Amino acid sequence: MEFFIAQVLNGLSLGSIYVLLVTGFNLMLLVAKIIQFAYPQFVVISMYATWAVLRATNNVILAILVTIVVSIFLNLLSEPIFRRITSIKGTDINATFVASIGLSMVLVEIMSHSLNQGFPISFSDNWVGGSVFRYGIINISRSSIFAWVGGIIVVVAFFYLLYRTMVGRLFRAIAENRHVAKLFGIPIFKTSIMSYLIAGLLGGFIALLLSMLIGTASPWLGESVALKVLAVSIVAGLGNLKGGLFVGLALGVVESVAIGYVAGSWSNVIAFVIMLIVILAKPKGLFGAAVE
Amino acid sequence: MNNNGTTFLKMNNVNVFYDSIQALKNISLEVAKSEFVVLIGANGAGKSTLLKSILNIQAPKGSINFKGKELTKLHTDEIVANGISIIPEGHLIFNSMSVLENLQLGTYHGKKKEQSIENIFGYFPILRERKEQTAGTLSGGEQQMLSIGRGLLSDPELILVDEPSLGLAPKIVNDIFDILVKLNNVGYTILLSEQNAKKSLEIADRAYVLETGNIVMEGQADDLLNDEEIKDAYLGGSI
Amino acid sequence: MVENNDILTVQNLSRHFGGVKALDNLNVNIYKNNIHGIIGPNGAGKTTFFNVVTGILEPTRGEIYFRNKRIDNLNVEEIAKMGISRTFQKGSIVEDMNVVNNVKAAMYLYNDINPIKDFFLRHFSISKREKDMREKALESLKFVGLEGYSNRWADDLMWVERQLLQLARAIVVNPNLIMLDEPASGMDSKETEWVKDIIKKINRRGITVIVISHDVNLVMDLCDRITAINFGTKLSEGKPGEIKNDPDLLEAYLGE
Amino acid sequence: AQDEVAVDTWEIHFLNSVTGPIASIGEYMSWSANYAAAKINEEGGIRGKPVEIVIHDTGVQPDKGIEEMSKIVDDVLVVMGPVPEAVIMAAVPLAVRNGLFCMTSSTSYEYTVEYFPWTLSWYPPTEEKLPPVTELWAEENPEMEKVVQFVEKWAAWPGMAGAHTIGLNNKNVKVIDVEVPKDAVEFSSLVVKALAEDPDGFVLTCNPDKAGKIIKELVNRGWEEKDNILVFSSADDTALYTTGGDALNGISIYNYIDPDSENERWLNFKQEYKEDHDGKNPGSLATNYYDSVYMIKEAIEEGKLTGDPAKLAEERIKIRDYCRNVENFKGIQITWSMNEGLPTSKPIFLFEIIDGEKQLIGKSR
Amino acid sequence: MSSTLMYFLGFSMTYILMAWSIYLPYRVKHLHFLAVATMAVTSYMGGILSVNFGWSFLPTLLLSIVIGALISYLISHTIGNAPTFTVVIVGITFVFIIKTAIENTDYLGGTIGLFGIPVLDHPLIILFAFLLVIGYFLYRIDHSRIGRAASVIFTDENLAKSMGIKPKQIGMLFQTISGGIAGSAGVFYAFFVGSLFPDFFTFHLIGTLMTILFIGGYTTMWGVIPAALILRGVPMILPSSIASWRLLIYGVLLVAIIATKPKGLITKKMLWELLKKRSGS
Ligand SMILES: Nc1ncnc2c1ncn2[C@@H]1O[C@H](COP(=O)(O)OP(=O)(O)OP(=O)(O)O)[C@@H](O)[C@H]1O
Ligand SMILES: Nc1ncnc2c1ncn2[C@@H]1O[C@H](COP(=O)(O)OP(=O)(O)OP(=O)(O)O)[C@@H](O)[C@H]1O
Ligand SMILES: [Mg+2]
Ligand SMILES: [Mg+2]
Repeated sequence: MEFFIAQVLNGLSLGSIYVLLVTGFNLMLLVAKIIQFAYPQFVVISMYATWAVLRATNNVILAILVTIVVSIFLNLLSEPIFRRITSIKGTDINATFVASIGLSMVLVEIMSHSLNQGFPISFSDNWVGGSVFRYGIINISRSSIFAWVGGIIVVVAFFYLLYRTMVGRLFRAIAENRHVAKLFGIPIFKTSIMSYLIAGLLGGFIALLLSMLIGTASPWLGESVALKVLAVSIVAGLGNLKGGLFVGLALGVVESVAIGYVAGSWSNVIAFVIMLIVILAKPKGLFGAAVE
Repeated sequence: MNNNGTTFLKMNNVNVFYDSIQALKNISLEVAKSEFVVLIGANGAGKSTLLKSILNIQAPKGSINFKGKELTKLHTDEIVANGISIIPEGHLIFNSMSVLENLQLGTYHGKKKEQSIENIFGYFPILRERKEQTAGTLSGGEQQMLSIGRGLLSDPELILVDEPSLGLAPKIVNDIFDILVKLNNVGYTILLSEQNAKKSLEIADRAYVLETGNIVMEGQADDLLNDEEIKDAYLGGSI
Repeated sequence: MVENNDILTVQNLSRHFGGVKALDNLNVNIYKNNIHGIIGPNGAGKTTFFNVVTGILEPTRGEIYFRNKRIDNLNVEEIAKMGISRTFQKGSIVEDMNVVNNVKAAMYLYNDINPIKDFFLRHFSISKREKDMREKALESLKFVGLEGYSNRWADDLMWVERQLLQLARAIVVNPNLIMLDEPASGMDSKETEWVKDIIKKINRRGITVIVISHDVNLVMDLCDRITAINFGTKLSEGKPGEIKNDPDLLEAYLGE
Repeated sequence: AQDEVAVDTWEIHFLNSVTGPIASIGEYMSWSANYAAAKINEEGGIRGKPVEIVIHDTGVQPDKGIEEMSKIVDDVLVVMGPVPEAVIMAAVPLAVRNGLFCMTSSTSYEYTVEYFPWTLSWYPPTEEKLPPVTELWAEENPEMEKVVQFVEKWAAWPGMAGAHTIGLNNKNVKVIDVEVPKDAVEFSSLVVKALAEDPDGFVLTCNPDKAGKIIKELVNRGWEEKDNILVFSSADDTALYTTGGDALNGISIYNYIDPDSENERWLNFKQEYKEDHDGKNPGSLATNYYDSVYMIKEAIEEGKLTGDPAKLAEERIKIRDYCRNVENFKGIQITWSMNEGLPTSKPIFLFEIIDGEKQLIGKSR
Repeated sequence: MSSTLMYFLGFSMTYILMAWSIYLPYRVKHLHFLAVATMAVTSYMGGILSVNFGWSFLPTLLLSIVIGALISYLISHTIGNAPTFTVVIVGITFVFIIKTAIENTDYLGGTIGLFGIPVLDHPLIILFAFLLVIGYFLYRIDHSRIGRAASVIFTDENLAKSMGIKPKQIGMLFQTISGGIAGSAGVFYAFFVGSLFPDFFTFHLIGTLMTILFIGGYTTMWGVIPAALILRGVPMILPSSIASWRLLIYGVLLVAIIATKPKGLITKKMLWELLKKRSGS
């Protein structure tokens, strides 16, 4: 029993990594209607920024600021590319998927060549934080609590932003149909920039949380989770923020518990088979797709 | 022409191209404040293109002046912010958003906000009932009503209306024309493009006739209504 | 089981979307070889009626008979196979194809055989059958007045041309029943006349036509019988002359 | 004359993995080769001509390996690499078919034996060489009865894990394997699984940065007997030290590099390596390609090779035969000999990490 | 022929074959990554049959086509008309299952890989001939009523159904054929490369095939040909000094092409206009 509880708690920590990333991924779907496969890479590069600043100055405030600025900068840099792709008539959303695969490759290469000579980075113990509760093999770390709270706040905040505010409506409007948005007199360029800016803000926030939760980063970190992030989004329902929260956590728990009872490499198989069954039963996702 | 001296909208020698196809040729047109002007012409004559060029959606060559501002240099959103709104052809709305959200988006440039959404519901009660429905599942006519309602919400001084009767039941068409007249009476300037020449000539002050991208005739609506040529070409057999 | 002279019989048909009753206990009989008009205000349920009859939507309740066979439990493909073809209000055509192939695509069931067998057998009859289909397609394009367009890419077509293409597609399969959703919307009076002529010609081939239109003149001129619906139920039904004077209809539809 | 050098520079092609998951290892192997070339050039080159290392990147993709090999297989004298195992398996047969000798040195015997004599091995067979190390470790920690081994199923690692187990079993230590998924980013569930077995120690046979993180997680969860943690050789990489940090202090690790070698070449090498790598020590495979370049140099000089394309086939054989039976080769650390592609004597060293530096505790043969 | 050229052509043709197996189901909006799992299965099967049982190439190929088609056919019962991303998840799941199964099976070489498969003597000729056959087959499908039906399904499923087209039937047919092609591609890969590695048949390959399909253009079967040639060719002509930046260049290229031509280098309309002009003049 203790073992099971410990694994569930571990799973929730792992799941909060997925939740955070899938929220960012879904945000891109909602505000720009793109499959942003490279989003996790943006987050990882931002983690490198956190690390670099912490190492150079040990100034927490500065680290937070720089992380967010870097993340925003990266997202803004990608805006013209995706704007171009999505504004051409008759393009498929899958084209953005492929473009972001390309982008992801570029970013991984830049990281593996230029950042810390391709070696992983590691955050200091006082940044990562130790455990706040321990009982036998059950352990809850400070960073997990941050991540859970952060994850929920992020999901709620973005839900509110997107569905209850004018800015959110503008984002979704442009994502759905640029042409009509233009007829409505919505400032396409400004709004689009703003949506990437907000996605960048979120990315910076996620980077900070992940740097505490994982404690390290490497050029491959983004790639190793990107596929699962995509899967979580699909199974929850593409663009469904609430769904992402539940399915992300659930995936973490399933994986952790599965690892507890079967050999490691099969845990992926188990997680994916469960997701497969869910998606076959509910082809539009467990919580319904928010994006067509 | 109830021109009170200041130019409101003035198009001068406007040409519009779709790649190599010239859709508008040397169009010069004027609309005075509070005027109700209608564009008539066959399919493909260039009516929609003309309206789009005013909003700089299809880039025009030439000059378009609105209240002293040169529109050709502005982006669409700036033009809308300056007080022109379009109710586009073919009920273009956001299909995946709710009716209410579509209307709320319409208020983006407007000042009166919620209060005028209530007005819209007053014009089109069915929209109130469908408030939470996804706009894409509305019937064709409901979508058109939504589109009109949304266009009014940006508090425009000049409303460009592109074939509002498309796909609407006669009763609704009448209603909509009534609404347009009402709006005109309270001071909105209206430039309407319409297939239904007779009806629109009846309610408009002035009219331009477009043929393959050229203005071939212009005049007071009443005069055109009685013009033999127009009768033949546009008023045809239809009542 | 209904035995009569109707080509289509609809009994107590309802279709609800959540709280919205798009169709509510609708009863309609369509006679063979008629041109039957459906009119009604926006949102009355006309398109929904088409969608339910053709199987795109399942009815919430009610029965539909086509040539005395019950079809409300069949799926779209089976219904299409029985000889019902239709057009869509939103001008659906395949944009990544040329015009003549759009029409050929509609002939999917033409000379229907199993697709795998079809594939292999085609090698021996390629040219003949393909030529055959092409001829039919061209013929129906000509029928609707698109003869010069066969070689155009479909995404270059204007609205009216798209509407006509839909018509060509609907008739090429020699259906028993054609259902037209606003075939003349967005057309000027000349073009509307043209569409009217086409519909009459179709009817003369012995094909029953159901047409939705807001154009009262078109409906009155064209139709043998008209059903007016509102809020998903029948408001009135009858010959154009009769229906013209129905006060309920005038109120609800024409606002007079 | 007959054996005049026919080239302006000796190009030595190196199929390396400088992008992808083992890019950091690839980096220091490239560094070593380039370092050796620079040294040779300082000393006057090979037969009077400078040498240049040409790196081909294959990532870890077999098809990329074949493609890169196909580019050079018709023209070059000898090739260094490819690495790692998957690429070796894919690309070496192509070289063999074309009579080209490959110095695929990063890996163990199992992957090269298939292609003898067209390749050589830098270490004796795994099952011969690794069990003694783990035996040594078990002797150092006699209280251990049961250990958990973290194994990542990739390339040669499962095989090495098997060899570790043999050694430990010989000393009556029970081994329970816990598999580490390749794409794992968070290790708490694995560590909980391992701890639930109530073990006395751990062996880590996985990617270095994962090893570091697992150790950290173990320490966070209160594991205190550090010398009961053993890290395998390939993980002796900067990545381990980066992610493991202070948590590594006290753990055991084994390696092929003799830290006490007083060889001047080695001391220079180590110093320059550190300068270029933020003060980190060279990893466990760093020396192999330094030695490769020098071995090629010797082969060319001994055989008076010319690099003349007309004599390509014959000179390729000469290099091959020289290298696989080289005698008393002066490596960067020790002098050793090859017998039919296998080294005759090369020790393995067992260390304890203290303040981020390795301290020798034993040596096995 | 130089080895460089031979491997360039051989890889390009193998990738064209693989990309076609992704292309066909995409005609009805199915990103059928199950094909990648199928390739893994048949390439390993081919490897085992030839290494351990001495099968020769041809029977192995035929069997693989059948097995590949069978796998896809069976699974197509559930995903023959599923939405795009459902098909994606199914594919990815099977990729994980197959990869994990191979890695845990010592008989198949585990994580080390399977090697020593006898390579073909004249791979280019055989591959080319096979490509011609498959190409003709796909061309026929595209120009038959099934191809037209697929275009209708791609546009609007309801429209298709109301023409009597059964999207599920077409979906199943395409997935099955895709499985057959993938089956053959697996065997060609095995007999061309001579060694197999479980990691090869994973997301990396999916990404490559998607890239080929979208760079080339997914509206026509011809797109993948220049795309495969470009993607295999660019690294060939890059000097080794920038070899380690290959993936970066590759990524930039990919982004640039998609951003300028999101429908790919070759579209159906483009080909058609080209043909029209030629026959017109
Ligand atoms: N997107 C486009 N690309 C190319 N040509 C176009 C495009 N839109 C319109 N045209 C051309 O411009 C001309 C004018 O079109 P426009 O839509 O303005 O006509 P209209 O008078 O509004 O017709 P309708 O009554 O059908 O709405 C047409 O002949 C058409 O061929
Ligand atoms: N999928 C759906 N979900 C919810 N409501 C729907 C859906 N489809 C149709 N409706 C509603 O059902 C009613 C009937 O719609 P329908 O499209 O049949 O009207 P119609 O008679 O064709 O109108 P029009 O003449 O404007 O096209 C409308 O009020 C519409 O909002
Ligand atoms: Mg128009
Ligand atoms: Mg309708």
